[in-house]
Amino acid sequence: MTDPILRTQDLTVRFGGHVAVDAVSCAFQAGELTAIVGPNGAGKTTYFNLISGQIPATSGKVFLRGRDISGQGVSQRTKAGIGRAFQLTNLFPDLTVLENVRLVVQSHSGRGFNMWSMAAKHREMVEAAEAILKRVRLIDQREQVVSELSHGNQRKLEVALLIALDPAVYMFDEPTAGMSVDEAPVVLDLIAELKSQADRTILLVEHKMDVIRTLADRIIVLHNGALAADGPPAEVMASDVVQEAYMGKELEDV
Amino acid sequence: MSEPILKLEGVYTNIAQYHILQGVDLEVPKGAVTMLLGRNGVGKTTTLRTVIGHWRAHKGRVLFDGEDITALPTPLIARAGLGFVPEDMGIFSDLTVEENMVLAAIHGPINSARLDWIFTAFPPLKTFWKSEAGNLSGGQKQMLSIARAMVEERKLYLIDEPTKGLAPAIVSTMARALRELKEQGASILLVEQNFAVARALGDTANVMDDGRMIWSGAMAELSGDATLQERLMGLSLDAHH
Amino acid sequence: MFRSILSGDMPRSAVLSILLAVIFACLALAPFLFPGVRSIDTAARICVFIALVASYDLLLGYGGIVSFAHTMFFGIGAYGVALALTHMGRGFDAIIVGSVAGAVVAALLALLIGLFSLRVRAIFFAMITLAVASAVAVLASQLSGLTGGEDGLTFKLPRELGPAFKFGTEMFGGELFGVKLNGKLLAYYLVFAGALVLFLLLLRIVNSPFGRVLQAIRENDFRAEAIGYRVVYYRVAATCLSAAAAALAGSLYAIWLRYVGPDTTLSMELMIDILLMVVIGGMGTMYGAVIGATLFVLAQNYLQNLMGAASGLVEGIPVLPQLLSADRWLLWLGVLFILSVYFFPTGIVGRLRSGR
Amino acid sequence: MTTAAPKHTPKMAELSLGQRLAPWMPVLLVPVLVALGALAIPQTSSWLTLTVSGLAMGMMIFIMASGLTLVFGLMDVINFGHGAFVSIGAFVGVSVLLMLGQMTGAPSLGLNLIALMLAVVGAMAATGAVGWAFEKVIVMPVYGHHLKQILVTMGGLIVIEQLIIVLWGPEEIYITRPEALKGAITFAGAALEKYRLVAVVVGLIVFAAMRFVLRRTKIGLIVRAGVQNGEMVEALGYRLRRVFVGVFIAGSALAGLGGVMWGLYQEVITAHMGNDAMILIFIVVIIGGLGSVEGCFIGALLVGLMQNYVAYIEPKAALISNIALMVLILMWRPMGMIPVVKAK
Amino acid sequence: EIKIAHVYGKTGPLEAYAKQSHDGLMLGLEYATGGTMEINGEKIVVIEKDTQLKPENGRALLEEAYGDDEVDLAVGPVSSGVALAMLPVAEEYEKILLVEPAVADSITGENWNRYIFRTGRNSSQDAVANAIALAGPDVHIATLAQDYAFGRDGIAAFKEALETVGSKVDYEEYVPTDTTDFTAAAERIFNAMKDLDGKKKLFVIWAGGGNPMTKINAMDPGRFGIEIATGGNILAAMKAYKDFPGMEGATYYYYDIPKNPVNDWLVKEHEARFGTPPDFFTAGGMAAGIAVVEAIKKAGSTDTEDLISTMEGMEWETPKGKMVFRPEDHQALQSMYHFKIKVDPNVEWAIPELVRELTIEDLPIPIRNQ
Ligand SMILES: Nc1ncnc2c1ncn2[C@@H]1O[C@H](COP(=O)(O)OP(=O)(O)OP(=O)(O)O)[C@@H](O)[C@H]1O
Ligand SMILES: Nc1ncnc2c1ncn2[C@@H]1O[C@H](COP(=O)(O)OP(=O)(O)OP(=O)(O)O)[C@@H](O)[C@H]1O
Ligand SMILES: [Mg+2]
Ligand SMILES: [Mg+2]
Repeated sequence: MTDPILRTQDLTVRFGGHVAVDAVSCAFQAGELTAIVGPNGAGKTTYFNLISGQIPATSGKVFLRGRDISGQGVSQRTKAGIGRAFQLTNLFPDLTVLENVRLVVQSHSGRGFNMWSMAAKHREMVEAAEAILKRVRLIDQREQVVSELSHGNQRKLEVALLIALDPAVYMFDEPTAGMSVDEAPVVLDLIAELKSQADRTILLVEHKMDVIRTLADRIIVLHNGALAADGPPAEVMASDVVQEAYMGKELEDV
Repeated sequence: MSEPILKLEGVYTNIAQYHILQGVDLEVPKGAVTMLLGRNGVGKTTTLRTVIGHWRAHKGRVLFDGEDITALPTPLIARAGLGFVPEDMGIFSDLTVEENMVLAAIHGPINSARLDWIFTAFPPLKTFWKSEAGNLSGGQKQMLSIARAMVEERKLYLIDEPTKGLAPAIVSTMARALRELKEQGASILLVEQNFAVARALGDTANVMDDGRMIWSGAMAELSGDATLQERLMGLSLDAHH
Repeated sequence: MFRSILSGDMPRSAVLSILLAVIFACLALAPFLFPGVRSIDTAARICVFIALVASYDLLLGYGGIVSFAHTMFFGIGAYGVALALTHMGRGFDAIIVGSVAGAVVAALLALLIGLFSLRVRAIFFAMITLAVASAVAVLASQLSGLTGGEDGLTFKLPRELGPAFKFGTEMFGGELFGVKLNGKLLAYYLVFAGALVLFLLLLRIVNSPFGRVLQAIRENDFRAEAIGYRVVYYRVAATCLSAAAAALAGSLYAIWLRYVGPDTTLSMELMIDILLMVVIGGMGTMYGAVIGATLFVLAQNYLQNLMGAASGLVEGIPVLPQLLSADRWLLWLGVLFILSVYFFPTGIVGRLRSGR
Repeated sequence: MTTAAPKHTPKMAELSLGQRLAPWMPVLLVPVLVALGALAIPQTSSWLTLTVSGLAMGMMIFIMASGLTLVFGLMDVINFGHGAFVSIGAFVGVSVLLMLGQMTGAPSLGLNLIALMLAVVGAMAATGAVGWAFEKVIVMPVYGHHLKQILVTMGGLIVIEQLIIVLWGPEEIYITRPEALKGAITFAGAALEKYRLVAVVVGLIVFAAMRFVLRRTKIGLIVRAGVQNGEMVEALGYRLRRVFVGVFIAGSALAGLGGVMWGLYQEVITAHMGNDAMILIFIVVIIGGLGSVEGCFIGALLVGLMQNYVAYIEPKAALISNIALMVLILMWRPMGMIPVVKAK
Repeated sequence: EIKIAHVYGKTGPLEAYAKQSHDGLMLGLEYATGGTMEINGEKIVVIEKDTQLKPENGRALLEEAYGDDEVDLAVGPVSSGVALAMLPVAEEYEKILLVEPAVADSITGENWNRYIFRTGRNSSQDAVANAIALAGPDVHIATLAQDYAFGRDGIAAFKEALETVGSKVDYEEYVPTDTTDFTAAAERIFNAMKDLDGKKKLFVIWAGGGNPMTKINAMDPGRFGIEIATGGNILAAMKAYKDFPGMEGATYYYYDIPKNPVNDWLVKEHEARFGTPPDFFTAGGMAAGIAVVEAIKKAGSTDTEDLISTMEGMEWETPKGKMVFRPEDHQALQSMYHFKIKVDPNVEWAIPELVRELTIEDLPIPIRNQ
């Protein structure tokens, strides 16, 4: 096996007395799609927060391409290649859809401190942003102000921002929650495409088992903050932890 | 069949300059679970918000339990016996879980038997009873939002996508809880993207598109007919499941 | 050409364009259109305040940062020029040294305050700036040896900018369209040109990629960080820029008044005036600064006269003359505050642009 | 009922001593400061005088700030007009007292207190009523917009101040305290103005009453929740508008009470007296932590003590003592000492 | 037509003073012209300008008055800060500015120019008069003042004046201008004074609200044998003096003290028109009004140079008796009044009873503009 692109080592965070992420050590290989599952409150989002730097870890380390990035802030980690979409939609509400994506493209191009040129003159950024909006099927709403979008469309924009960022490691936190049955596949196809065509590393939190079955190379299970299982999908899905703590009884038996 | 608990007659709702709802008709029978389905952005949430009074219908009528509530202020609509679980969960994140629940119990102290029932369905609420609600995980917030609506008996529950972000185990307990609510005699209007849940819970179904109701009928009819699903919602639900 | 002078940020409303053009023309030709000491004084103040308010809009309207220290930076610029002219003598070198030093000091102070407090919540920054600003105002009145204390400093400008300096006597006979060609006129145009350049510069900055980032940060700083913008740096940079611009506006004010004092440049009252100008004009639009400053300065200067006339009309009716008496102009200014926020929730510019 | 979910057992660790003590730290600050004062001030009688009168001054500040804790702390309305309510309270209260010259002039504590009570009732009724109008006309459209609140309430402040001048004239009004409240009580070489004792009693009553109301009723919760998501509060069935109006009126009435107390302390009242005290009042509310009556109370005591000690030790430093106190506390706890509401 | 501008802080914190000053000015003009409001057949027009107490406005308005309105001379303002900003404008436009009632010494001191005259008293006059009233053998004096230029200058002048009568200040206390709680200051003063022998006086110079005297008095300074002393004030403020029966000091004006026809007229007219006796600043305003009329009458024109030469050394009658513009610095020399407080329950305010009139000859006022 090659060196992992991302690795966490004994990553732990405590909120007061509550150990939300408990000494999680895990490595992620380049080009791999890892699904992270676990009951609500297992610490999945918090684990993401620790990796991308939103929350400082109580102890433990994060390595990106072998370099310790534990001391870095969110924007530095983002620049280094860790990209993140949020579980609860988190956009620039009073800007247009296009401007939302364009800002990400601009960040990617490193022109943030340019104070002299006119932003509107950089056609290439606008075009790049529009291309991405086409891919997530939001191009028709490009001039709409984000706060006026329906919930499902805001979720799509959330995904679009991450794609525009084009990081080495993509972290999706329930990207399809609230998306309708005909829209969810669009996003899932995009993720599949990222994985196969661009060879990106992807971390995906999902509660929909069918999605995981079709997309994931590997599943890790978090339970009460700790790493409870790690392995190929079929094997992990069949394990007791997952069946008991996570799946519960099938719906049809209700 | 008895008088429906909720009835929308040709409701038109505008948001700013946009015409969102364009003549929605909807009947929610008493003591049943009624599904409201449709793709993203067709106006499901807007319909619920119009019922509770967050948006105002500028044409048409909303009848609740035989009374015209179209022009009533939201608090009075709610007090008439509606429980509301909004799409964005509407958690008061600065307040603790307990405070959220206390506020939801408008008629006085929380009934402890009912609270125990809620705790068995959503155990994390008990664990984090004194924690700030803003710090809950996404799924826990969703649980709190549903629990808030259930803390006291209501005649009708308006629930907007309750299962998003919930782990499968919790989805089943929640579905069971909703069913128990129904058995207690309450009516439920449920917006749901998870078709498995819709099929398991729904008695009748209504499908929206582009601000209009395009199909209404028994859930069984819809779930049994793949071509109908294809036509109404652009995709066969079964294929996806 | 025109477009790029305005940095591609067009007024986007016919009425607004006309208003702006009228204001520009009136200010550019003020000495010829409105001869008279008072009206030129008003015009010069409008110019200074346009620049000052625009610099505040960069911070507040674009950066979403509430600062109560803007008058402090304004004052630093003013005192810079005043001190330089008092100590270096009445030369242009003193003016330049004073304003550059003022701008640099202001930017450095902003850097210090920013690095210290912009990492934390917005209200923290607001309170810290309030605290620092009031401390500086107290300091200015305490260090009376240097600053003249409460009484402020009165100083002399280079002769070329005073009424005693006459020019163009051979060519125009010392007069143009009935306006005396003297140093006072030059001083006005110095202020006008300075304010215009400052305004255009600020307009450029807010329309640059940097300006867009500021807007994003204002909307959602958390997410801005997560798409790779180092929020603190941008905020600090905006604070410094706006401080320097405010200081330069302060220099212009000092040049015009030939006087500085704590009430004139450092007071909380002035801070509130600035806030009001930004909001009435329309936050985050830059052109709002032009409209807001113009209206406000006019109201401040002429409301009293207007009311004097009004109270004459209602003489004999009980209470009304008392309410309309010119001494109660502040009452009506207060009412105007309230009404303008009511009727122009997005500012005048916002209102004109949305066409409603 | 049978809706059992899977087991839920998040991992809990022991809390350290520091973590458990943290909530009590602010309460400890007051005795700590008093002790520091004793170390820094060698003359015991001076220290005693300064401490007791500092605490009493803190109470007076608390009375004025208590209304703002409700309006700014809980309702999140940055109300610059608060100072105007203090002024109205002072003018109405003083007018009542001047009318009751017989009662205040008599050297009877009972009569004096009754007069004071009447003045307070009058002032609170007046400021409550003005507060009601203020909320309806000025504040209502700007909930949630801090900047607009600052401007609009600033406008309201100016209007009220000017109206006071129209009604009462531009001159300062001088008033002397009721006969029995003049002078000082001396003990152990220390002197304490009698009037400050009244302030202590009133302050404690206000404190207890506010705590009681906010703990025993849902009003505090409704307001805090309503600020965050008013729609949802209404969807739960609460008439949010009424609660907001009610709380605003209460806040204004408390400001009126503060005005009477402050006016009688100063013995001279002007239309802008309330506004002159505003920075101090804001500091107290912010260091206390938004929305917290307890924090506001402790903050006010700290400010009162700090002012006195610093003014005694080095008068020049008194200028910045409050500001320094604020900066220190915000550096220690950026949200204030006992934050109830999260500030943005 | 003779145009006079009254540039003063008509609105703003000192509104009450401003009104008195203006009423006085108008009464003065009326009195001196015998009710005609004309001098040598020319009508007097008074243009009012409101500085809102802002120095920059003071400047602009004075420029407007001289430049656009072409007034012959200007009177005002209320506040010293505004006055100081206005002084250079008079020089620029070469027209007279008659300062009334701003008190700062530097107006007729270091910042003076030859176009500036002042009818109001200056800080030194206050200080010297108070020093004479307070000093005595075996008297120890402490001072309390605001910690900024006005307070410190006042105390400095007071100390200087005390030296001329052979006394000195034992302890000085300065507090921030916006102080409301005087416990700490009082404790410091008490500690400094309590072990001294003889009579002990605490002299207070205070401008604006805050009212330290009653607050310190409430702390019972009598325990240490300390008495409080201060100068005069407007009638409203004199209410607070009721707590200090027997207190001595020196004042600038109280309507019942000066006995002369001008004052009699003023008191009578003021009572008749406004229902109240004239106040502190009314007298000053009137003195200025009379000075203007007298000067123009004597000069026979409104030419600035003629006026200056007429006014230098001019003597005229005011509600306070004779005043003289000293030629060196154009400060009007005038009487001050040593008073002692009497409390009469039937009078709203405490009454300063005359102990001794301190005439021009009694008051050595230093010249500071050289
Ligand atoms: N900032 C915080 N302060 C206190 N507790 C927190 C904080 N953030 C998360 N937690 C707690 O940590 C636990 C893990 O939360 P997390 O959001 O990581 O769960 P999750 O696995 O993403 O769950 P879900 O599937 O519901 O989104 C939860 O119990 C939550 O209450
Ligand atoms: N505040 C608003 N301002 C303007 N338009 C809005 C606003 N809210 C919603 N809309 C528009 O109204 C339409 C219907 O939105 P609604 O939220 O009701 O859809 P929905 O059926 O609930 O979709 P989803 O499944 O994505 O939640 C959408 O086109 C949306 O863009
Ligand atoms: Mg999560
Ligand atoms: Mg929806």
